[in-house]
Amino acid sequence: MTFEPIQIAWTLLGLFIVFNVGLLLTSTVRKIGARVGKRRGIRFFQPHIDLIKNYSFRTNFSHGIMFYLAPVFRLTGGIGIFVFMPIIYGSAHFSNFSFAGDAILIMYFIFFGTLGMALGAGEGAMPFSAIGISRGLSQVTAAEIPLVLAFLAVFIQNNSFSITEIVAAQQGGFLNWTMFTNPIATITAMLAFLGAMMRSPFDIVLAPQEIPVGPPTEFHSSFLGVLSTNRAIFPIAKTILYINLFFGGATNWPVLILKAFLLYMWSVVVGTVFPRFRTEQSIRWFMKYPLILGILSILVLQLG
Amino acid sequence: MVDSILLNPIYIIGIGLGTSFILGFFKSGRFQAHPSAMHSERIKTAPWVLMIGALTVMTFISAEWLWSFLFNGQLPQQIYTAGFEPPFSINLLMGRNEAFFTLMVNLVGLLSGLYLLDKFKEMGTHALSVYLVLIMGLNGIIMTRDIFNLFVFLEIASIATAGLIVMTSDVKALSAGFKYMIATGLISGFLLIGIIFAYYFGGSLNIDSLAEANLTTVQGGVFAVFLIVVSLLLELKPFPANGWGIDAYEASPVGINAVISSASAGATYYVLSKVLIITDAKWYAVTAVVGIITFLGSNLMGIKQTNAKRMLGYSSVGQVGLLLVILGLSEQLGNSFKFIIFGIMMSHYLAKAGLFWLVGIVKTGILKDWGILRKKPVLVFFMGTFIFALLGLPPFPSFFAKWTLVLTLSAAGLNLWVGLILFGSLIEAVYLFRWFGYVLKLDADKERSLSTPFYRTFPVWLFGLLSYYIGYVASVMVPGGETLGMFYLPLAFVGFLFIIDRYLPVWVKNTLSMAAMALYGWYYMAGLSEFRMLFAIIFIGGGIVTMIAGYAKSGKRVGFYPFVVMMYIGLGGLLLSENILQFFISWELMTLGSYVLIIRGKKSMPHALSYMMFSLGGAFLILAGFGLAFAGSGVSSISLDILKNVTRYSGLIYTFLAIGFMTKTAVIGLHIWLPGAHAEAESDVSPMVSAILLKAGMFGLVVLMLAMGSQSLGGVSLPYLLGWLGAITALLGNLMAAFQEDAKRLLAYSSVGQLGYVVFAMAFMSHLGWLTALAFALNHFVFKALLFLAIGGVVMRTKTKTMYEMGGLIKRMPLSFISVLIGIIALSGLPPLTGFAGKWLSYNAVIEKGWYFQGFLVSIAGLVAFLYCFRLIHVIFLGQPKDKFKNIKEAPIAMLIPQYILIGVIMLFSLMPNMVLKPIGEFLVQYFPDGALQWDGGTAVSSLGRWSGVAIMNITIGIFGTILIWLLFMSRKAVKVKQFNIFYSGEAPSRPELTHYGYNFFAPYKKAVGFLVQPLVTRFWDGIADILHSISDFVRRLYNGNGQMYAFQVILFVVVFSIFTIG
Amino acid sequence: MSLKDIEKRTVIGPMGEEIEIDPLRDYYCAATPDLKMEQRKSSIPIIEKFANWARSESLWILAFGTGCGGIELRPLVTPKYDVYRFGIQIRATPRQSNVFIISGYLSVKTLKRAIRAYEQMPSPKYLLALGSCTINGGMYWDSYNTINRLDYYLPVDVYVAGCMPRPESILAGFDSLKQLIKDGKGEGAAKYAEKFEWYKKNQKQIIKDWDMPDYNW
Amino acid sequence: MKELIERLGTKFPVNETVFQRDNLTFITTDKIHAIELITHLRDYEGFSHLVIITAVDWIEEGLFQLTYLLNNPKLKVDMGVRVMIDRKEATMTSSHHLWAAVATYQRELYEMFGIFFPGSPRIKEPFILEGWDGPPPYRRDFDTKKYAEDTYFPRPGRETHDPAEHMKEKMYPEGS
Repeated sequence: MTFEPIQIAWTLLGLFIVFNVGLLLTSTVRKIGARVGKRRGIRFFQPHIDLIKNYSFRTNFSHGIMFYLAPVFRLTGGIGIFVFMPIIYGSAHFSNFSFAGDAILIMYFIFFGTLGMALGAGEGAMPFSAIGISRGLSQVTAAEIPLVLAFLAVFIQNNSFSITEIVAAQQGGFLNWTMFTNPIATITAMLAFLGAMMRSPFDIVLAPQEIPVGPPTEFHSSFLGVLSTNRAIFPIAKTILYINLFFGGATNWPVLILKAFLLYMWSVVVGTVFPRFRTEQSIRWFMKYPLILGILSILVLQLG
Repeated sequence: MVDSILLNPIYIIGIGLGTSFILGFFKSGRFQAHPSAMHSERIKTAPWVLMIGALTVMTFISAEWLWSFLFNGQLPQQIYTAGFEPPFSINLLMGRNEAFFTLMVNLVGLLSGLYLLDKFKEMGTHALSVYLVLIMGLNGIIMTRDIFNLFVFLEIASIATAGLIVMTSDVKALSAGFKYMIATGLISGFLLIGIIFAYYFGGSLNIDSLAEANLTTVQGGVFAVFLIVVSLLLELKPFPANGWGIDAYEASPVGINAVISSASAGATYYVLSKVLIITDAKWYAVTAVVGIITFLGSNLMGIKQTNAKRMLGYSSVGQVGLLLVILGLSEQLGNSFKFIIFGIMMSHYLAKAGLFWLVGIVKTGILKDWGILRKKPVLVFFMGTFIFALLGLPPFPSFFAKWTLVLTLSAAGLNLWVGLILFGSLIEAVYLFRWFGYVLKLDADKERSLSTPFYRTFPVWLFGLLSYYIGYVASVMVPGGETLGMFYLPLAFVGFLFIIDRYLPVWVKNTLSMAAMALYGWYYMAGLSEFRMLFAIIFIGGGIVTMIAGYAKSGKRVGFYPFVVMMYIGLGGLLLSENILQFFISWELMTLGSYVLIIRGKKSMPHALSYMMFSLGGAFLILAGFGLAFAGSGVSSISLDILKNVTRYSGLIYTFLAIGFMTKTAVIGLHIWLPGAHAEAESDVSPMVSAILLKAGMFGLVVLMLAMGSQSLGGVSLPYLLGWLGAITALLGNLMAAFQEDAKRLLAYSSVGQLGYVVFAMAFMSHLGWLTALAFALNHFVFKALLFLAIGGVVMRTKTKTMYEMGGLIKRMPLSFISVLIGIIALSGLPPLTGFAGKWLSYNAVIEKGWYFQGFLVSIAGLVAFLYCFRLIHVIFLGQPKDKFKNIKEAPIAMLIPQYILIGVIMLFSLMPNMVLKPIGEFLVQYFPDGALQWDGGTAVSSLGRWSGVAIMNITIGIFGTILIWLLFMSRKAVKVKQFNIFYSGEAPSRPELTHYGYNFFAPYKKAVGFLVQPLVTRFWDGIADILHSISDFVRRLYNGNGQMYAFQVILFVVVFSIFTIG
Repeated sequence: MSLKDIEKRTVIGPMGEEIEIDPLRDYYCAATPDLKMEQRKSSIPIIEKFANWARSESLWILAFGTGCGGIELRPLVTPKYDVYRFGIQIRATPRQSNVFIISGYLSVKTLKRAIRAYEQMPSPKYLLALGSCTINGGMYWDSYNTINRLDYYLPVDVYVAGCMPRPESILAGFDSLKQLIKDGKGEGAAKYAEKFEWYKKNQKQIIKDWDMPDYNW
Repeated sequence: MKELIERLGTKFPVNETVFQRDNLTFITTDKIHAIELITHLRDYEGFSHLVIITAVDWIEEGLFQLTYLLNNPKLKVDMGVRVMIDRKEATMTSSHHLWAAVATYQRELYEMFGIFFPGSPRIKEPFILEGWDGPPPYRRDFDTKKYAEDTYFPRPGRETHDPAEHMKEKMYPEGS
């Protein structure tokens, strides 16, 4: 595939859609959570308002150069995994820049933002941020352990890293989805998914009130605005990766949004039911069942 | 006629005896009445001058004879005294060997005589005459062909030795001399009885006639042979019946024990070799067995010694044991026997005499007080020379001898002997290098001064320089020696650096060394191809870049540059070598140079020792592997190509070589030397040893794997094992790195992990695997050099390596921060920087090969790498700046320049990965034609996926730039705040130290997975060291200093010996 | 934190040199609020109006309960009152909040923390004072250690009277705050910057161990 | 309980005993023997838990009354040991070696009443009142209303009513 300038416009359009969907999903999810607690919850457009408000603060201050770069790294990481991934299967317009790399690129790009965020929080010089980072990095790396296994299983199964090819292999009926062709890998990946969504039981990283809000404690106004922008894009982008690898991809926007919503809900449902893990507990947890399942998923492929 | 001018060798005996007789007239008591000190001084000196004159003449005669044997084609000459035929006359033979050995004896006698000037003044003229008699006796021992005369000369020598020991007039010496007398008396008794029996059964006292008489075939003759051999063996102080000998070493004055060690041992050894011709093959085997027991046992004993003289005594005995082994195996060694004996003998002779003389100069036997020697760097240099020579490191004769020994023994199929000899050498290295480490590192007693009169240093100088010359001679004589020309010029430059080392400032030497390396690279390396060229870029190019950091140092930095250059010559030599000899010499040169570099660090004494031990162990394994390959290839060639043609032992060779090379890449289990060695080294040495030196091991693996392909041992595929080993190394190395508090230790452990990746990827034995390995290696070289330089600069300024003591340094050292940032992004393999290339390739290779679980472990290792990367940058550069680093300066510019060159390299690789990976892929095709990577412009396409470094870089920069501009616009009026302007729950922090989160950064992680990094490996090696020490300690109880006990041991030895020989 | 921590001290640097540390100068930003910055408005009125609307509809409360009112705020997030539906949320850090509720009496010791927390919020920021205690001291009017009038120390936008006010009153208070903001009158932070010296004088008069810089960024 | 008091009486001067409840007794002892008595109670009589140390300002008598309230967890009884000390020279022997918590109580007493305990750890560090420079506020001669009026900018126009009077007026106007 060759690069054409018009591609940028389509990618930006896709980004805009995903951004809004992300914000709306956030509010929807919170609203559902509120309804569980018999509240009305926030308004649907509340995240939008919050974002505008964050950008319209009058005073800012900065702790140094990394304090600027952190949100930039973070959002670059979020947008990066979006732009390197084909969004809509079969659509020439929404394949973004997926010609540049494959699933491995996405796997590693996820950390781009994490690292940048950690650096910025470090520059903030607040010890609680550093504690949050220590927890976050420990937990995310632990959650990635089963994830790597699940991804490997998918790659082995399809003998390809190319997301487009993996999605293509899942076309023609939902029984072709990896979810059904390789259920163990899918379960593993979905367990690992929980660890990356920063929701209970894996939300000790932010641990509101204990270490104020963890890494982003010092971020405010437009810095926070950039971070919140990422907060809208990043989970959706990551969810799209899962959809592509495990749930048959999507051939149009409604299907994509529906699948993204359902996936997102998975972490919400778990989060509302289970209490919070301590960091070492969550590391141990990831090294138990998800790891065993992950190994199993590859063994099944190797033997079968 | 040329020989007409030769002086009759009988003059050696004559002059010795005559002069000592004359010396008897100088009664020291007669001159003591003179009141004038000056006068008495001169008169006291006169006999000494006389003795020196006599020794000079004796030396001259031997030298003259040797000269004519070597260059004039002189024939051996029999000498009969008093006109009688043997056995009634003194029957001497002057042959090439005799000339050689007498020259050795006389030369060391002469030099020791010089050396002992003031000792002799103290001991009086009697000592002079006894000393002369000793030398004379040794000459006689060597030259005599008559077994009874031999007895007489042996008696003369022992009594003279005992006399000299007793004359030292100190109680300890008295008892040592007495024990020596008892033991030698016993031994003489055995010898005498043996001679009587021999005469009875053989009908002659002449050795040659006895040999013809085939004594071993006669019933009683065997007993005669037994007694003669056992007594001569006992003279050589075999383990464990040698307590009396060791005590003699310890008690006698240093010049004397130099003679005992070098000359007496040599002479007695020569006699044994002479007498053994009257026996048959069985006795040779027996000699070899006694030799190896002595070699191992004595070296084991050496480990526990704290006194230099005693330790050297054990070492001497051990060396003689080694000579006995060689003598015993002379049949199997065939033609190379003489060369081997020559090499080992010369090294032992020069080194041991030199070391004993040094003991006298330092004037203390206590090893831990030897730091004082550093006051005279030249003497330290010679001490190093002697120790290296003793251990058989290039360029000393014993290196070539041991090399030949191992190859020949292997070719003869005597692999067990090779193993035992190498093991013994390793044990010997333990205590010698420990001693050398004390000299280099331990604090000296400032009160004491080091007096070095000329007559004491001259012998040391002479023998030191001789070691090099004889080394050169040996290198010419060794098979394949003609190919060693490539080392001459570079090593000459090293010599030049040694000479100018004390006079020039550091920047001149740095420039010189860099220029020399550039020339070396340009002149020698330009023609290299493929792998070798790639490694040449890392070794020489990388070497020059890291050396720029040397400009940051001030002063003279004595003893640094010669070794740096030596290390790089070794590294370059590896690439240039075409045969295993060149390869092995290069390997040892590199080890030597890097050892000295590592030990320069402040606290690196124990680490340098463990580095040396592992390196030597590895080198010996490589040597053994080469030996087996030499034997197993079937063709008698030392070309590196023999590895390709191995037909026998291929699994074993592969294993030995792989383990040997992996001691350098520090695979898990063999890694314990690395963290200390790399962390404690100086700030510009760390990048050299970590980023560059480790690649030598990788190059070794490249050579091995290309030549031998995949081998299996016991049905297990070795590359498969390597793959697992590499993966586990990667994971554990990285995990250990995550839990370090010391920045440089963190980086060192990270090297362990990163080299684990390399080993893992190489084990694939596929195109993609090797491409991965090379990508990893290149990348590791760049970022590790960058990180070590950056952290080195920080450590230089902060004077601490403990990370949590730093913090917030980004404000003071922004340039170093950028270096570290780029370094860790490259390390952790995040796109868009170059590290991702390796990751992407490794996934491809993993899926292609089907090593999923190993690949999984390596991925996890990559995740763990994030942890320590972040910790490194966070705890040092982010967080709260501390009070005491408020005014700290940026790292020196000389440290920053190489960092930014390396950053440039990283950026270039990241932008254009195809520039590097494509050519590598092209030449890999000839080795691994299948599964090559396709290149579509800047995009790599494998059968599994695609990766376009250029596009990723551009897109990422585009997004990054846009967001940055947006954020800068939105917060354009931001107020710059300071470190305590943080939300601290309504409070304010009280001190930066209490507000910096850095200690035990990954506490929860450690809680969860810390059990994986229990120091099991360290405990294992410590356990081995403990076992060696306790054996040594146990054996030491044999040496209780009791004369009767020693005599009993001698008798017991004879009894046991008889049971095993004549049964 | 105490006065001892802001005393000047001397430490020995890595090269053995002596380093003077003045914590107030070295560790804190010395800048005071800039009135121009605090009043910065978009030059296009409609945008400023839109921004004010967004500010009013997204009120993030700093989770800092002072006095007995802290516990009285809790019912607000229960199903019965559910402030979330009005765009009101609770944050744990002042950096991300724009509403500070002084919920009840303030002892001098707490006042110091309240000042710090208020100043650490980015502007525009709003202060809601709850209960009689913040108005005139309430039942603690003659206590030796609680303030009487909050507006002497921090600019109050909305007072909600009562002891304690019911959640309904607080909701009403939020409503008036929203209206104020929408009308462009929620300029407490600007007032604070304008009369900065007066506020500081009052604060320092009762906080005897003033151990922080004049303005806490 | 009575036996205990009698037993104590044989060893220490016990001046006055108040049997408040079945499980609460107050005894008064003098300043010199107080710590000794408390140590004895802790070590031999099972009063292993210190509940509180508190003070009362008897300004009329010119005395401070210190009360050490001890608890015997086995018998489930409390005993208060009262010590009267001179108000002018308000110093008491420190007992921080007996319980770790004592030092904190003593810091509070020093801050609020100005009773000094020589040797008690961190005794002069502020406990709740940061930067307090007035007289100890719990002393009864400290006029808290005046202090507050002088210091805290009272809002003019504030009306104050005596609660009892006010209620009477409002609720039962006819009764007045």
